[in-house]
Amino acid sequence: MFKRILIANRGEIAVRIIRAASEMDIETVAVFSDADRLALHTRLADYAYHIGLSPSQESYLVIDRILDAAQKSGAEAIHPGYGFLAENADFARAVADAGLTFIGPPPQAIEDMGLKTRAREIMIAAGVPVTPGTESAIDPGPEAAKIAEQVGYPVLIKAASGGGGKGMRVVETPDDLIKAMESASREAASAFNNPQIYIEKYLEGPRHIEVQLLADQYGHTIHLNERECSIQRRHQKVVEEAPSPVITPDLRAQIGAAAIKAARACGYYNAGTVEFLLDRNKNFYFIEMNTRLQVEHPVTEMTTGIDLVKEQFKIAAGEKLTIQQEDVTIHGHAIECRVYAEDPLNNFYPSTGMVKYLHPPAGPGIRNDSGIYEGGEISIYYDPLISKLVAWGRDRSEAIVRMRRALQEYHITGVRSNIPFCLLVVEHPKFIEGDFDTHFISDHFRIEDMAPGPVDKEKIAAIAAVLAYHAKPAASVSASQPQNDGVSPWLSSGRRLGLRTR
Amino acid sequence: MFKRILIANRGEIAVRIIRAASEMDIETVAVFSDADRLALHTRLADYAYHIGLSPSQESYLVIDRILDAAQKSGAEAIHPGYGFLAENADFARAVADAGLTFIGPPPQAIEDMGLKTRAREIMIAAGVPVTPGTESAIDPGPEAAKIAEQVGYPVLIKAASGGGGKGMRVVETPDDLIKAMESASREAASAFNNPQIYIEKYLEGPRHIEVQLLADQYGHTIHLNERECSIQRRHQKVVEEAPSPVITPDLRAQIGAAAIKAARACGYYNAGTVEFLLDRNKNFYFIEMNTRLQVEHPVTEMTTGIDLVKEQFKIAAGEKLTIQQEDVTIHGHAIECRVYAEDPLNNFYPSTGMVKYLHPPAGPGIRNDSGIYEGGEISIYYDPLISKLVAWGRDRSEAIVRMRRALQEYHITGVRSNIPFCLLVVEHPKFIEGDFDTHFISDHFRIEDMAPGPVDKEKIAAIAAVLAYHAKPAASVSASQPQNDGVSPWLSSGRRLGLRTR
Amino acid sequence: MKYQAVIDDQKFEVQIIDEHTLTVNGEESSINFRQGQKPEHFSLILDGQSHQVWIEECQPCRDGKPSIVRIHLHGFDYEVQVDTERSLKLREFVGTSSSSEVAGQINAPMPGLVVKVLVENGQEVKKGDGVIIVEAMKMENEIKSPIDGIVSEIHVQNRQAVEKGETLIIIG
Amino acid sequence: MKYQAVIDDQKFEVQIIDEHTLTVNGEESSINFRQGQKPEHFSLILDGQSHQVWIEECQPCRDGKPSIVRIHLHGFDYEVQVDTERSLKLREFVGTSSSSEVAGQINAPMPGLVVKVLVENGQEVKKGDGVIIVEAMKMENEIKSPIDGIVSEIHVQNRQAVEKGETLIIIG
Repeated sequence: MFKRILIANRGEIAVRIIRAASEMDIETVAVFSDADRLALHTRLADYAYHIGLSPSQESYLVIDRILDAAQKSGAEAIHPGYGFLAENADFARAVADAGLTFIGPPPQAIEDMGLKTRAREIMIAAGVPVTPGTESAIDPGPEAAKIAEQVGYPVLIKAASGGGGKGMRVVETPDDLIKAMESASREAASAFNNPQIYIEKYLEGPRHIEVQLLADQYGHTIHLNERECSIQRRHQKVVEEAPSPVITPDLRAQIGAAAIKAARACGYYNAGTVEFLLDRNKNFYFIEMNTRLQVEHPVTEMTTGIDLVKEQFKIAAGEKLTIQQEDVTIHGHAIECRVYAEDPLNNFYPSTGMVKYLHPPAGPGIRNDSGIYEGGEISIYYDPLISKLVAWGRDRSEAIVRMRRALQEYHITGVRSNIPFCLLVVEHPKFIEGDFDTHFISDHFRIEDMAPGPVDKEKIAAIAAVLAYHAKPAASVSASQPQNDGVSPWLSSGRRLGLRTR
Repeated sequence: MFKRILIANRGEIAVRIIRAASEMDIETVAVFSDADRLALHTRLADYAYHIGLSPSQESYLVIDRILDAAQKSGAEAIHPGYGFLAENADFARAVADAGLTFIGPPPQAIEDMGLKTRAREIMIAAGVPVTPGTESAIDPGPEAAKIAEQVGYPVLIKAASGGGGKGMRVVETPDDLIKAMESASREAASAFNNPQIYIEKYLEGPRHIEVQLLADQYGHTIHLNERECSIQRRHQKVVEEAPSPVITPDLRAQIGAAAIKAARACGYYNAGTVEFLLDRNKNFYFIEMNTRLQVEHPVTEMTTGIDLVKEQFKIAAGEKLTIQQEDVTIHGHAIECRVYAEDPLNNFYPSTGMVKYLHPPAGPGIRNDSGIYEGGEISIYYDPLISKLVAWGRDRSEAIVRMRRALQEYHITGVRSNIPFCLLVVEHPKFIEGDFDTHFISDHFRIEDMAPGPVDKEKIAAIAAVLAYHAKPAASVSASQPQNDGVSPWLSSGRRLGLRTR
Repeated sequence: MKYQAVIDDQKFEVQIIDEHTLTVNGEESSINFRQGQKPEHFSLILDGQSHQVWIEECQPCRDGKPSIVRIHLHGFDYEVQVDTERSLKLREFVGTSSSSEVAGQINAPMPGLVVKVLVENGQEVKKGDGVIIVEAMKMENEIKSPIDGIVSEIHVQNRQAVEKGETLIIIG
Repeated sequence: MKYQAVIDDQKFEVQIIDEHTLTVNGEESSINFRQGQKPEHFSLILDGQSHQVWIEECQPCRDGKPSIVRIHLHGFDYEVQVDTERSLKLREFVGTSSSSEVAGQINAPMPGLVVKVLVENGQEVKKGDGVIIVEAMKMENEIKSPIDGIVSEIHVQNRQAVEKGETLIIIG
């Protein structure tokens, strides 16, 4: 096993990896940008190396600086986390060329699965079902319009190197096609350094089901059941769970077998995820393979008991998988909410600033993987993920009430968060019934229809305001800067804010 | 089910109960003393009633004030937590007389099991094995000396109304008997309002094994496996785990059946625990029954998936147990450390003061049930428990490394804690092997032999001290009060502190 | 001491009787209000109900002007305008201070990069039309016109970095 | 700037070269030292190794006197005496300030209640003999004599409440 590894990442996932390594007596090397000098991952690692300025293009995305830190620190292997360089085949190759081990899949698999068009070809050849659409990249223009017409509207524009909803657009009518393709292409260029996009049939009311895989370097591949990730906003997952409320044991075996077939088709090893869409008739279609650890991996960990990051280390170190397919069971139910620093009342725009008060939830069944701390800054430079909040229960309904309780317990001031929005989701009758698809949020939570918070708390708010004023009549209640939200400067009278579903 | 319940307790267990209630849509009423106006339980409950001065004799132990708060708040039932009035049969009766439900066992069972001598009689009659000793209370004096001689030294003096190691003394030789009995009797009087004590044979090298029970009001009693609680200091549990490393499935079935027999013998319902000593030949002896929820209940929850507090509510509300004995399995392994505000370098004396910095551990497999917060006071008035830190793993060795990792992550300043001591325990080879008994701490951790912390960190400490001095040469490094530890005032030169086992 | 608190169209007349008692619109309540662990954190026990409250002052109180306080309570935010008897009287006399808000002023909702200005000076726009695309954390956000009007000022150009709250475009 | 840091019998000569460099007993190290989220919390990266450090000043520095700083590091505590060149010279001149510690003075290790004074004035005690029982949080704690000697002063009596650090008994 490795003695020392470098983590080419930051925030909660870097902390997650440090924890697994520490439990295996592996020393960790953090890398940090200017903005992250005091970040949790910098402080919790055994070693820490500065790799540049705050923008990730000048630090976390600079391969040479990361390899340089690895050499200096004597790390033997590099874990890329998710995001940044995690799905960059050039990085994986550069790590190997430097004589180090990449804790992830083989570079060729990253490359093949990274180009969505190439991935589709491989899956078709292997007999894994895919959605109809183009097989290669296409420019905005008359030809694209023709193909979209053939496939049938609505269509989905996706970045060839995409992931996480970036560079993705749903197009309902031919009129919007070119503008959407241009915008998607720009976003793709900015996010992935590759403006190429392609067109896929947009399924109506599908569920997003993905299968977690583990494969060692000796051809042993197992699946760790599915995750249900249909609760998405702008193609970004918000709430994930395991198992899916609609997958039967039979279907689980089928979709698990398809995922294993997909992994074998690209010579995969290490941890990976095959994403499928499930239509209303329970047909499933391959959409892509994520060749890395995923944000939502804890729901699988909490229902199987398997620590995925530890398995990644073991596989990368050349160990054989000791878990057999029949060892993988389902223990209870787990739900994850991605808690973001974003303002649900201001179009979910990222909310940056200093975390002034932080009370994370805890207690039975709760796991909160966080990368922030009181007094720390949530900056413009990186994804505004505050934490992955996970609730486990003996069954789905217990997991839901625990998540609700944890969200109610969770207090953050200084930045706005999507916690009130997550609460609305897990309290929604359709969510509780398990009756939803990927349109759940857009169907039930049209932002422009959201009403202010409950009226019955107004009296309490009024009393608190008067008492605070009374206690410090001529001075400032707190030294804090007023939060100017730009679009709506502070009104000159009181108002009720908050969220309520239609 | 109840709509609203009152919690006649404080600190982490009150928070634990609030969480379970909140998940069941039950409103909670907190009671608080002067010292607890801003305590977590006061803030997290839906209602909060002041019940008196800081000393528990003038607040948490005053039955009338608690009943008064229950009536005012409209609570239908009272959960006593552990400690305070939890095992006070008069309180349980007074609750019923006030027309409320006591969330716990029937008063008669509390009374019978509370008097250890009566408990022994009942168990002998029911055929549950007990340790040799006196059957009734005895005064310090010649008669006691005679009985101790008959039973054979060493003997154990225990409070008739005892629990938690209070009023308990091991006596090795006849010379120490009377003084020990007097001291135990005084402690018992202070702690339990009952100076009565009795004598039991002191088993050599026993393990403390206890069985968690659930029983409904209709005679359905099940056990939820055992807990191993042999790691004790001064008869106080420090580290607990489930399952025990030495209990085989056969022995588990036997001891579980004995525990169920014990519960039936006293007409028990609700959650309870039967404590046994296990000798080196794997014979087990009843020592007492705890007629309440226990501090170490989370290790059972984490390995069975059953929320014990929720089951307590259901049983108290008259529901039938829906869990059958065969539904109770063992999923992985869990270990709990009781993190106390006490100074291991100063004879484990309680360390009171304001919590200035608090970084609790989190991440995979970790549950930290805490009742404290940054800026809060740990006061002289109550038990100095900071939190129950629990680690779950797929197997015992994973649970151990997770606990180690969590303890290393856990930082508290302002008060001293036993975290370094807990670390020494879970890193001890004998603990890791599972080879220990109730003498583990006294055998391996004689305080007077403890050496200072590691020398290799001295250079780092020296550099940090110089840099802090350099940054603020003429001013105070921090505005904090120096911690005067009384016995050893600050020396006029530097010194190395810390713990190391022999 | 008498106060008036306003949230939207709800008015509360709050009179503080003593440390433990106040009336709201004439109705008496028992209170126990204490600052918590942080300057903006408070615990309020109101007629037995326990509430955690976080309070930020949005608009500091000055003589004769109301104070606006942002209250975070059970996951929701409320902005409460607090007046004393004196500030109410002064306002009646001088009139409410005019809002600094300009209806058609579009400010950056977050720090980011201007990807594309979608309108030109003098162009007519309708409420809801996209006027500018700002990228933050790799996501493009199209900002829409809050009103019908004509573009009167454009303060930024493509690829320009902007601070949160910076004025981008004014619709006249 | 030159400093001397002492822990037990270990002496470290620390010279701060610049913001990023210092020498310890002549050996160069790279440093990156930053205050964290709380006044006493620091992050120190020393030759690539990351350490979290909590620092409390036990004995504030005054001209000519050393400062004693308590360092909490990886779960252990160290008390470090820091001298500047100047304070070292001054101390050589005036001699070390005498300790305020009295070997046989027994102070209350925690707030509590005196359950029983086990000795009388003038009584001879040996090191390790129990001299007083103090109860705190319902647990009795027997306090032992730190030295061989004779009980010279008893400041408390049975059932008396005592504060932490309060002098209970003096063994002469």
